[in-house]
Parts: sequence; C-alpha cells; structure tokens
Amino acid sequence: MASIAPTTIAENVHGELAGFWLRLVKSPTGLIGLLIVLTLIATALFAVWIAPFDPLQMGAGPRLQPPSAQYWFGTDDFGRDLFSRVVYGARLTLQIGVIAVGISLTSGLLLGLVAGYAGGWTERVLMRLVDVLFSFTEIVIALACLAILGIGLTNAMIAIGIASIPFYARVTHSVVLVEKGKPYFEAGIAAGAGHVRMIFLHLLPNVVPTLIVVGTLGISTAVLAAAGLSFLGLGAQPPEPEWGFMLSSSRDLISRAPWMMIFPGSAIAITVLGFNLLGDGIREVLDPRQVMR
Amino acid sequence: MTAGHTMSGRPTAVSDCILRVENLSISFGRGRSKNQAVQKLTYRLAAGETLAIVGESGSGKSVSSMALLGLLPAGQALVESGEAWFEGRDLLAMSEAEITHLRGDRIAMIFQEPMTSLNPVLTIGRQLTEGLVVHKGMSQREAEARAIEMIELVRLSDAASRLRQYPHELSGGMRQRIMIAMAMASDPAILIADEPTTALDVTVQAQILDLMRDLKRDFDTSIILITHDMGVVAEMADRVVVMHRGRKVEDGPVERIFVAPAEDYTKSLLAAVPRLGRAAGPPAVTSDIEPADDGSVLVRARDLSKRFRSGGWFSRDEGVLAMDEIGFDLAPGETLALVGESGSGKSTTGRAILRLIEVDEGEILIGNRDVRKLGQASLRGARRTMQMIFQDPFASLNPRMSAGRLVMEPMVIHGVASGSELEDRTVELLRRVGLEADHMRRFPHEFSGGQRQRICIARALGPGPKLIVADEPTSALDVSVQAQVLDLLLELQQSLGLAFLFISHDMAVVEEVSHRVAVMHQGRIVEMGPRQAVLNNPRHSYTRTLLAAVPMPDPTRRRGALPTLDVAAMPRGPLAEVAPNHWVAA
Amino acid sequence: MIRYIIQRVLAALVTIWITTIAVTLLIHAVPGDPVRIMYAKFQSTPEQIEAVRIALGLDQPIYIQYGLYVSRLFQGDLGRSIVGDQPVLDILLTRFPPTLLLATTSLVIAVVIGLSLGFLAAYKRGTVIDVGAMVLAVLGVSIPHFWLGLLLLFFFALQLGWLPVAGSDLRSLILPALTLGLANAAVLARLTRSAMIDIFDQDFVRTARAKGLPKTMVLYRHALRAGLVPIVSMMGLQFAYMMGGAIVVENVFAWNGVGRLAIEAVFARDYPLIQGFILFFATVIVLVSLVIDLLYAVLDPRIRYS
Amino acid sequence: MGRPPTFITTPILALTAGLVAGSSQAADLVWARYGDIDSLDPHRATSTLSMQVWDQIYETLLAFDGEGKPQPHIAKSWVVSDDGLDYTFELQEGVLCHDSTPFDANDVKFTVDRAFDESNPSLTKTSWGPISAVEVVDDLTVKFTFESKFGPFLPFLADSFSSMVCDSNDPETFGSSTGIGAGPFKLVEWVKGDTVSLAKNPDYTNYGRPFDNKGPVNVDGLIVKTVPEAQTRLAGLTTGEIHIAEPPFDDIPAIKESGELEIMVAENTGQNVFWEFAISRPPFDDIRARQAVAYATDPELAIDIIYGGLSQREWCPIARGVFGNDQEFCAQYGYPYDPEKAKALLAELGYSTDNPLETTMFVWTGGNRHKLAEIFQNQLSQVGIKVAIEIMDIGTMNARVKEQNETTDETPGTFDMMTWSWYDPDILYALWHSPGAYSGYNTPELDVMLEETRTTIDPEARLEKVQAVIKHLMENAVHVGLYTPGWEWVFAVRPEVSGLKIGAFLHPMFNDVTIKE
Repeated sequence: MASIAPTTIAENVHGELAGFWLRLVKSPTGLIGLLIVLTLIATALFAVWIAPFDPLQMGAGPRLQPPSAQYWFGTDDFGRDLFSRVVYGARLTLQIGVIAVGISLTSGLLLGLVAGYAGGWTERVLMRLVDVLFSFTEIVIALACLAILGIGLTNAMIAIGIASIPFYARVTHSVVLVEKGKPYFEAGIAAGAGHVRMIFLHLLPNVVPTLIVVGTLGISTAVLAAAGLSFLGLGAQPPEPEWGFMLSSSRDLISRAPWMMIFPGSAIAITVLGFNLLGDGIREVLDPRQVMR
Repeated sequence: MTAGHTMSGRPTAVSDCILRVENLSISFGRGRSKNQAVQKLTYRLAAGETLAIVGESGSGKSVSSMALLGLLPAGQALVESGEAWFEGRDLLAMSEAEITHLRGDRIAMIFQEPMTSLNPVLTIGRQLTEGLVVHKGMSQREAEARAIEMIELVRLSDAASRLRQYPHELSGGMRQRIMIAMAMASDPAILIADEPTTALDVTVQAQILDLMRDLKRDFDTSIILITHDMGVVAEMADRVVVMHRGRKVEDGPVERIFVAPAEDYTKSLLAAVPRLGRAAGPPAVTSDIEPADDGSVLVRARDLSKRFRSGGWFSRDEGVLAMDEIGFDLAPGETLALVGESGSGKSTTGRAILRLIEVDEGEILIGNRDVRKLGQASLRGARRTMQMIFQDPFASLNPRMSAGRLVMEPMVIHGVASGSELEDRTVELLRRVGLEADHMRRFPHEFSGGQRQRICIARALGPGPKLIVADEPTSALDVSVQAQVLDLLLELQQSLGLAFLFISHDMAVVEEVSHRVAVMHQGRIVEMGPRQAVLNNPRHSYTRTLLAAVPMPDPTRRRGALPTLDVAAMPRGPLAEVAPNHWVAA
Repeated sequence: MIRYIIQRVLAALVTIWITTIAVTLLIHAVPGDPVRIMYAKFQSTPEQIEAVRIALGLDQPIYIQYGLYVSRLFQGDLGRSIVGDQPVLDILLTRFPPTLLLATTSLVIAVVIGLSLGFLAAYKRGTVIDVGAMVLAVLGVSIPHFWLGLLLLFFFALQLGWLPVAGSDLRSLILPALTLGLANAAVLARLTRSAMIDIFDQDFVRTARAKGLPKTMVLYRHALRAGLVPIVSMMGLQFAYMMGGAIVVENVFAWNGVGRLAIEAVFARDYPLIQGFILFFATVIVLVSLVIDLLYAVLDPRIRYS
Repeated sequence: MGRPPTFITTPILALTAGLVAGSSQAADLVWARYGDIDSLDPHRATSTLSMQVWDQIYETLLAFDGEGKPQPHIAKSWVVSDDGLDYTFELQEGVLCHDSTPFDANDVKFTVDRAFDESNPSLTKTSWGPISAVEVVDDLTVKFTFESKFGPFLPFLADSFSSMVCDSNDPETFGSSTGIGAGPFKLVEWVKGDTVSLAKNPDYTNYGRPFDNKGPVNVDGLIVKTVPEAQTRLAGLTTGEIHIAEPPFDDIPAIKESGELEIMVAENTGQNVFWEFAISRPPFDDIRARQAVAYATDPELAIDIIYGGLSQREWCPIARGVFGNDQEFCAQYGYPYDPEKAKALLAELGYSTDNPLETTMFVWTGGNRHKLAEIFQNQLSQVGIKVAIEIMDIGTMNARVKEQNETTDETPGTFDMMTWSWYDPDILYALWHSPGAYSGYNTPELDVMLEETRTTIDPEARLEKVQAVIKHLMENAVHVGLYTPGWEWVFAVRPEVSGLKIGAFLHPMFNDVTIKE
C-alpha cells in the first residue's frame, strides 16, 4: 500500500510520488479521470484562445442555430455561441469546485480532527452537531445560507462549501478514530509526544490520503450542487455562462432547440464523471484493500 | 508433572490409506506478481490417523488443505498440478457440484478464528442443522435432535437452549466447540482442522485438544491438523509433515521427527521452540543475569485498581474490573513477567504503570517519583525513563515515517541529541538491534515482522530508558524470529541494565526471559515469586492448571489430563508469603 | 435492545431540539433587517413593520424569542407565510405529502434497481458483469439528476407524449420518480457492492461453503441476510439524499411538493416559511432515520439481544 | 383529447394508484397562467394576475363597452350634481352576493369605507379620487361626495380595482382563503401557488357587460392554474389538460402554422412598459445618467427578437388607446437608440467601458421579460454600464422600487422596467404627483400640472395639460416609454373552446364561453 501523504521527510518523497502517478495512470479509472480533469483545467485556463466567440456577445450568430461547422454547439435564443459559453463555463465550474471544497474540506478536517483527537464530551457534542446538520441534508443548508446571504454564484459557492462541512467532518472523524486505535498512536504518546506533535506528525499524515480521495470526489458533488442551485435560479445570474444556469434557460426552448439543453448538461456530466473516476483511481492506488464507503 | 497418562487412540497397525495427495502445486496471481504457494506436495493420510502439517506462516500448509475442498478464491488461486485420491476419486478433478456434495459430509473442516466463523445473524441451531438437512436429508426435527446430541458430545451445558442462542452470546472456546459439533455431526471420514486452537487461551486450548482426541476415537475419523505450534504437534499427531515455503521438507512418525529430525530446517525449527521445564534442568545460559540486589527499587506499585465502564450516559451496569489491588516491586535490571490468559488484566497493568491508562486508585512510584502526581508536562518528561514495545509489529510503526525518523522521534522529543550527533546515535542504535545504516531511509512496509520489532526496540532505547514495558513483544512472530528477538532483549538488558515488565501468555517464553513471575487471573495477582519457584513448584491451583495446559514439544512426555479447576472456589485474597519472596493468594 | 432504542430516540429528540435552536437563530443571521426585507412586499409603513417585529418577538433577547417560538410550536403555530399570508403549518401540511410520495416512490425504485445491481456486481466480482454494472453506476452518479429529468421530459413527455409534462396526478409522478430513483439507484448500487464484497470476504461465508451448502443457500441465507444489516443502515442517509434530490427534481417537473415551495420562499426571503420548512424537513428525516435505526436493531441480533 | 396516452406499467403505479385524484371535472374551463394571484382582496394587490381573477368574482357598478367607455351595469343610472362634486347612483334590484345575501348600497359603502380605512388603506386608494363621504340614501341608492372635481371617477367605477366586496365577508379570512362578491363565478378554493377554483354563480345576471349571454355562465367552473414553465403550458394545451394559456413566445409562429390552437392577441391593453429610476441618490439623481440609459437601450431590436412583432415600440409614457397618447408628439422628446451619445454622457460623469457605471435592474417574472433584460444588459455593457439583473414578482418589485426611492445610503441607485396598465392619463397623477406611488421623482411645478389634468374636464384643454406633463416627464428622463403591450396579452385557445372575449385593458371574460364535447 504505497502512501502519498506529504511525508515530513524529503528523502524519498520524490520516489514515492513518482510511483503513485505511475500506478494511477496504469489503472483505467484513474487514467480516464485524469484525462478528463486535465482537459477541463486546460479548457478553463486557455478559454480565451479556445472559444471562437465572446461568450456574452449577442448576435454572434443567427438565433437558435443548430450545431454546425461554424457553431459547434449551435447558438442560443440571443444568438450567442454555445460552444464559447460552455468553454468559459469550465472556468466557473472549476472555481466552484475548488472554492466549495476548499471551504468544506478545511473546516471539516479541523472539526473532525479536534472531535476525534479530543474525545470525551467535546467529541460527543461536536459529532452530535454534525449529525444534526446531516439530517438537514446539504441542499437545505445551502438554501438556508442563500436565504441569509442572498442569491448569486459566489454566495452559492460559499453555501455549498458550508453545506458539505458535516460530510468532511464525519469522514475525518471516522479516519481519526481508526488511526487513534492503532498501536503506533499509543507508541507516540508513550514516547512523550505532546498534542501538537501527535496531531501534525502522527495523525494528520495518515488522515490526508483518505481526504485527498474524498476531496476529489467532493469536487464532483460541489459542481453538481452548484449546477443544481443555478438551475433553480439561485446560483449564477445572467449573463454568466454557468452550465447549470444555461440548462435552466434551455428549458423553455426544449422542443425547438434541444442542443441548448444537451451540451451544457453533458459538460456537467463529463466533468463530474472525470472527478469521480479520478477519485476512485486515487483510492485504488492509495488503499486497494479499503473500499471507502 | 504427573506422568503416566494412558495413551489411547494410537493406531495399532497402519491400515489402508484414506487420502493420497500426489505432486500438488498451487500458485497465486499471474505474471510478475505470481507466487508459488505449494510445490509438488505429496503425502498420505491413513484411516484413523492424525496427520499434523506444520510450518511457519507462508509455508503453504493451509493453502494445500483448502485446495482439497476447492475452497480457494476462484479468481486468484490456480491448482497447477496434482491429484488427491479419496474414496477412489480425485478431489481436484471433481466439478463444483460434486465437491460441494462431498464437503461437510465426507470431509469436514474447522478454522482458526472461532469469533468470526459463525454467521452473527443466524441462530446456532439453524447453522448446526442446515448441513444435516442438506447432506443427510433429515427433517428439521431430526436434525435438531442430532444437533442437541452433538452439543452434549462437545461438552456444552444445557444443549437444547443453545439452539436458540446467537453466536455473540458464546465465548471463543464455546464457539469452537460448536464448530467441531457442526463438522462432526455428519460423521465425516476426514476432519481438516486449520490452526483450531491458535486463537484460544492455553487452558481452553487444552480442553479443545482433548475433545478432538476423544471424538476421533469415538467417530473413527482421520484428522489433518494444521498448526505452527510444535507442542500441539507433539501432543496430537501420529505422523508429521514439515513444510517450508511451499515445499515438503520431510515427513514421518512424530517420535522420529522430534528425536531424530533428518533435515536442517526441522532441526532449527525444533531448536527455536522455547521448552517449558528447561529451567528444571541445569540453568540455561541466557537467563542468569542477576538484577541489582542492593535492595534498590525502580518500580513500586501498590493497590492499583481500574474499572472499565461501558455504555453511554445511562448505563447501570458497573462494567468490568480490569485491575483489582495489584501491587509489586521491580528492581533495576530485573525482569518481572506478568502472565495470564486474555482478560486477566496483564496488559492493562503494563499500560497503567506508564500512565497510558489512568487507574481509579493506587500508588505508582518509578525511581521514587510518584508518577500519578505528575502534571501532563512533567509526565511527558518522565516518559524518557520508561518506554514501551508493542505486540503487533505491523501497526506499531507510523507508516508515513522512515525507519530512521521513527527511531529519532523519542530522542528528538526529549532533546537527547540533534543534528549529526542524532544521526550517529540512530545509526548506532540500528546496528545495535541488528539492522544496517541504509535501512534508515526505508519505510515500515518494506521490512519483515522481525525487522520491524527490532526498529521498535531501537526506538525504545533512544532516550536511554531505565524501564521497558514489553507487551507480548514476540507472540505475533514466527518461532524462529521470536528466538532472535528474545535473545536481543536479554543481551540489551545485560549491557544496559534495563528493567523489563514482560507481558505474555506463553509460559515457555516467560520461563526463558524472566527473573520473577506474577500469575494474573481476572484482574488479580494470584501468585508471584522467583521464576524457579513459581514454574517448578506452583502453589496456587490456577498456576498449576495453567502450567498443566501447556502442550509439551516432546511426544514422549504426554501432558496429564487437565486438573478440573473450580474458578469460583479458587483463593483470590491478598498475597501471603509462603516461601522467601514467593507470594500466593490466600 | 431497550437501551439501544432509548439511545436512538433520545438522539433523535436532541437533534430536533437543536434544529429548533438553529432555526430560531437563522433569522438573526440575515444581514440587514429581516422584517423590512420580508414585509417590503406590502409597502407597510414603518409603524406596521415595527408591529410585526414585536409580534415576531424579534426585539426580545434570544432566549425569550426561543421560548416564544417553541411555545407557539406546540400550539401548531409556525407563524404566517409572507407569500400567501397563510399559516405556515397549513402550507407545509398540504405541500409535504407530494414530496414524501415522490421521495418514497423514488426510494423504492432506487432500492429495487440499486440493490439487485450491487448484489449481482459483488457476486460476479471481477467479471464483465461487475465491470459493466459499475460503469453504469459511475455514469448514473455523474449525470446530474435535473439534466436526466430534462432528458426524460424531452423524450417521454414531449417527443412520445406518453406521459404528462407536469401535473399533480399519478401519471405525472412517474417521470420525477424515475429521475430521482435512477440517480440514487446508481449510488445505492455502488454502496451495496462494497458492502456485499465485505460480506463475501467474511469467515462465516467460507464456513458455509466448507459445510457444502448449495450456492443459493450460501448466497441468500448467509451472505444476503448478513448483508442486510449494513445495507439497511445506509437507508437512513439514502432517504435524506432522496428528500434533498426531490427539491430539485420537483422544479423540473413542476411537481407541487415542498421543494418548489422552498425555492419560492428563498426567492421571496419568506423567513417564517423557510424556518418552518427546515424544521419540518429535518424532523421528517430524523423520524425516518429513527424508524430505520429500529429496523436495523431488529435485523441485527447482536443489538436485539445485547 | 390529444394522443391517447399508452400507460407504461411500472411497479410504482400499482403502489401509489388512486392516492392523488384527478383535479378537474369534464365541463370545467382550465386557464393556466405563469403566476398566481397575490390576494383575493382587491385592496391588497395591484398585479394584473390578481385583477383578472377579481373580474370573475366581484362586480363593478359600471362596465366598459367595446370602445372602453363606462356604461351602466349593476348601477342602472346615476346623477352628477352641477358642481361635479356629488354622484348619486341607482342600483339594480335583486342582485345577490354569492352567499345569497342581497347586494345593495350598504355593500357599496362597506367597500369604499374599507378602501379608505386609516390603518390599512387600499393600495389604490388615490385612484378612487378625493371622496369625502359615502351615503346610503336607501337600500338601492348610494351618494358619493367629493372635495374637488374628479374626472376619472366614472371610468374607475368600471375598472376591477373598484370591485364591490359584499359586507358579509369574514374579515379574518377575507382575501387569503375567502372572497364573496356578486360576480359570474363563486370562489371554491385557493391553493396558494397552484390553483384558484371557481364555480358557476347560478343567480348571475349580466346588465351592462358587452357580452351576448345575459344570464349565468355556460361552463360549470373555471380552474385558474399556476404553471410557471411555458413549455409545460404548451404541453398541457396540446394534450388538452389546459384550454387557455399564454404559450411560449418562441413557439407562437409554429403554433400559428399548425393551426392546432387559436392564437388571440388582445388589443387596446392600455399597458405601458417604461424605464423608471431611483432618483434619491447617485447615479440616477443626475439626469445625464438617466438619459445615458435611455440612449443606450434599443427596445425595437429587443421586442423584435423576443416577441417578434407581437408588440410595438411606444414613445409615450401612456399607452396607445389611452387619451393623450400621440406617437409623433412623444417622439420629439423621446430617446432614439444612440450608443455614442450615451457614451458621451457617461464620459461627462467619468464612466467608460473600462470603468463602468455599476447598477442593478429590477425586472418582474414571466413573459420572457428576463430575456429582454439580458438584451438590455448586453446593450448597456457596450456603452459602459454594468448591470446586474434582479428578477422578482411584481408585488415585491413595487415595494423594492419604493424602498429604493426612500433610501439615501451609498449603495448605487437602481432602475427598473416598470409596467402599468390604466385606462386614463390619470395614471401619471398616481405615479408622479407627490408623494407618488413610488415616492420617486416629483416637483411642485409638476404637481400643479398634474392637478390641472384632473380638474380640466374639457377634452381639448385636458389634452394640452396632459401633453405638457408628458413633455416634462420625457425631457427629464423620468418616465421613458419602451413598448406596449407587454404582458399576458397573447392567448392560445383550444379549438373546442369558443366565445372567449378579452375586454379593453386586458380583462378576459368567460361569460360567453362554451366547451364543445
């Protein structure tokens, strides 16, 4: 079971990381996932060169034009080029994934780590709170946040970030409990290590691999949730080329211009698939035995 | 040692052979990761005979037996060649349907882990009767009657009510009895027992082995006994097959194997087995290190008690009493062994001394400092003088740190050394425990079990401790590796004057390393005294039973029948001195 | 068993209690003046807004407010919604049943498809069936269920006209239930597969095979029966996901459940309705998870007879 | 009944069969709209969606004829005093409220007193005019007394905002779950956000409404459903679940070709869509910013893209067909599409495409208005005005616009695409006479001009007064006309439904409607 964690020793980290990438590329799920994610990142970074038109420019082509040589994904009801909008949408989608997971992973990690390590009443209270948040489900917490912060894409990102904190807290907590049970943890205490040393030198490096897997899968959940909120009109606002929002505005023209619905939808699906496969791939490489539920 | 136990069940003449295994080869995986688990194994099993297949882990002893019944995982395992003739048919050539019909009826099997071998969500009765209904076509009522009969045969009380119980309501020993009842119910020709008593306490192991011997006699069944414990082999087997890395090293009658082993591997295997009672003879060279006898005391423990409460806020039951008025002294350089079965509280006591667990009440002095009064910070400082070694070599090293880093950790914490001096000390410690300098950079998963335990020891030595609590340091290791580690510990005690609190359930190992022995039972010390006195002249009934239950790796000296032990009436009072420094519970 | 039940019931009550606190605090987390935002619609004069603030008790210290909220809660008074100027309780009581119906129907579909697919994939582990099932599952997990809804709407309702585009009768339940059911069937299949693989690796399955029991008995009486315990424990979480998913799917098919209501409430920043919705939603999920916990205890004798 | 649906037998059908009963009987007329009513109480809402349902439940004293002139209805005659301050009405005999209590002068007085209630006045109180007293002379005679002459009073009594409410209504539930009037339909039930179910009023007699059917309506009931998604309404129309609905604008050409459904376009709607600005603080306290927005937006292009010729450019602040509307006159002071001029004005204020003026545009839901807003958003971004769009229902928008005009904090002022439909130029009085419906722009000079439009009764003289007001409003870019009609004026009707009439100022009436089997 190779380990990827950012070990504190520089010596053969290089060797270990290289080994990881080699094995990741070997497994089919990992490979496909990695390719999709890399294409998404490339599209987002080089959107300006890839997109033939300005995504916001109305009348770039005739209205409601089916996909053609000039307009690969066709045009929408304002004559905007859908391919350019989907390409620029990649940039927003990546932002959503990274920011939402950033918020939820860090806070969830902290919460889970403190609850798991402290044990006793702190653990019982914190995890009871996490269970309460769980019974709200992520979308209800997101709605509550939006009701407070007001609608909009940035608020949606923050809302989704906050909404998935309980999930990461619970995962971290369960991993911490498993690692705490292992003798090497007790050995650390027996050696006289203080709390800080125990957490950052012994516990964290062993928790991080699972979180990398969960984080990658988390990006796909965040992208799905954000697209859902925008689909409901609570996330992205006109004229942002966010895929979920494009999907909702395609609803009125579903019979006349189905391409307006098909391309943004498949873009979301492929992105989510990419991150799911990458997450599964990383998990297979990291810990083939432990099939993370 | 009461000799003279009449030998029963020894086959008079070698009747015709019931199972003939020819040229059996099994491999796992394919291509580069292929490993040859069994190579050209050939052996015979005579009717009514007990054949022991012995070998260390990874020798292929259980894989070869599982292959006979087609129980190997279909995807990974491949039977490359070989035949297994049983009742005129080749088992390995049978179809899945044919072998399924035969399994559990003509050839039965029992396994090592009784705790997980029974389905937790089905009743004992259901799991006992289903085999009979399938193979013998019995009605449910007939099968239940047969099941009750079998439960009584395996000596379990109120058999009828057992049927309605669930596995979690029984102890490990009781569950293994149920497994045996399940296997023997259909009166099989062969019973394959894969390490049936390895997971049990030594007293329970003795009862199970006696039961198996009686059942073999009553049912006239041949037994294939797979084990790594030479004592069990000597006690049970008529003939022995010794295996090493998938190959048969040699086979033959049990006396010949023990007295005149032909192959070197068998010789080294037998030599490595710690033999209880060696102390009875001339003192062996290893355990003659004299502790400081100037009366100074390193560890002084008095009236330690600890109760584990279970359940949430509302639990009414008062939980388990793990330590009950435990008290002892430990001189510098001395080894006190805490011995007892699982649940006796020995490892809890070890951890309590180091305050890894807080006791409810009692007094602990280490180097005349009251450990229980120390605040968190000063306790951490005090840990420098007391370190610990663990049982599971695989899990007691942080997988994310290299060997060098692991050994350095305690030294860095206590600021013993830094920079290049730290490097040198680490290299020196690694060499001291028999490893090389370039092991520094490798990670735990790249070492064998024995090497990992050496790293643990090096780590414990780092800050120059006076006391080391060793919690079953060798029980997870193969016998050959175990011997090397024990020698290392004794040599280190000699050169560094370390005091050991040695926790073990293996009396032979205790005899080899300890100066004094404390026998524990359900949280109390029932007998404590010098090794010589306690092991050769036990004064407490529980100690006597414990010693009698240990299988002797010598076929000629058969173990006597187990003395019946009445746990309730057993004396458990405070210790009284019956001989110089030899205490027994009144 | 009794202690387990008490523990679970107590945990559920504590959860609901904390929910009431969270819901009361929600209104104070609003930047700006919540009452002014809520009642802006009626061009009320400053005096009227002040009157509402006092009626809602927002000028009181927090704990008194909480006391007020809970005491009114017990009388079934969840305050009045801004949008329809109607008691929140009545609105929720009319709009919750369709969502529950959608969630349960989808759960049935997800369980039927998900469990069988997962069980089959685990049993045929490593074969082409397993790989095929899991590719299907990972696709199912990746397709956004609102897009799946649009696709089903496009084909079955608009192109083929077999099913109504929207409505509140039975036939218009099919498409939303299928959308939500299929999306979650994929999740369930993956979970069931890993649960069953764990079970197949257990020692007691090997014992059952060693006893020479026929394949079907090993599979269903031993493996599946033992597998039900972890799988049922997943149902609680799964039902919560169903309810969450229902909110979005309802908006695709104009299914008149509480999901659409919640979205309208957020748009109109109708805080009493949002508070009522969250409380109702969490309570339903807590109660359903409680029922599933108790079912879990019945299935697992280790708890039933502890 | 559209294509016969072939059932897909799925297990869930067996499970949940019969749980949810079908919603409408055979002879009910089903009318689907994008939004629901705000209230059943004519004094608590101003949206067209609400008004159209009041028409069915409540009666008005007078009724508009085909050309939009007020005619006698349940008030069979009236006398106006010489000084124009007293109006006395004679009521028809035997008119019954839905709870069979008689409808008489007391009900009229109850309605007017309720509209002028101190604590909770009607939102459209000003439109009643300066009434000082309402007197019940006898059961069938009621007398109104005014402080000053009020020309638009008679047309107002024919408009549904003057709906007569029976005094037997329970104040506790009136408006949210009950509503008793004397109209052609009785209220059965209002499921918020979903359906308003109405049933035939068997004792109804039509005195003055311009329809052939003088007795009760032919259909058994009227189900007014809320179906926000245009595609869903279209699908309902094709399968026959819905009889009347506004179709998706993009599909209208295709529907016309297929001829499956009849497309009816309401004329003389009196609707006016216009830009309106929050002048309490920057940026729109400066006329140049307001004019920049007017010059930078091209309504002609936008309505052509979205409505394809179903709506026309409107220069005046009051709609076509309303007294005082004159396209040439208004065009002189209007703002043709001139992006360069807009950029110049913005430059004066220090804004440019690199450093854009940031603001928010309020738009209300339905009728593809959000798409129009996106076109304007795009046009404005080309001259250097960065606009965020906030979409809300009309009730909330009215309130938010008023709130914007009343706040003076540093947040940038907003502007909005406001919409009003009125039968008389008096709407300008309601909008811009201090304090004004939205407490927005007003000046003493404008107040005087507005009062004169009310007091001058002679048509030529009143026209001059009205045009003076229009000139002032347009020159100051306070009320910039965009297009008309703007909302809910297109209906798609199923072939088996006949007799639907859409009265002046967008009042669909169902008195003559019959459903062929």
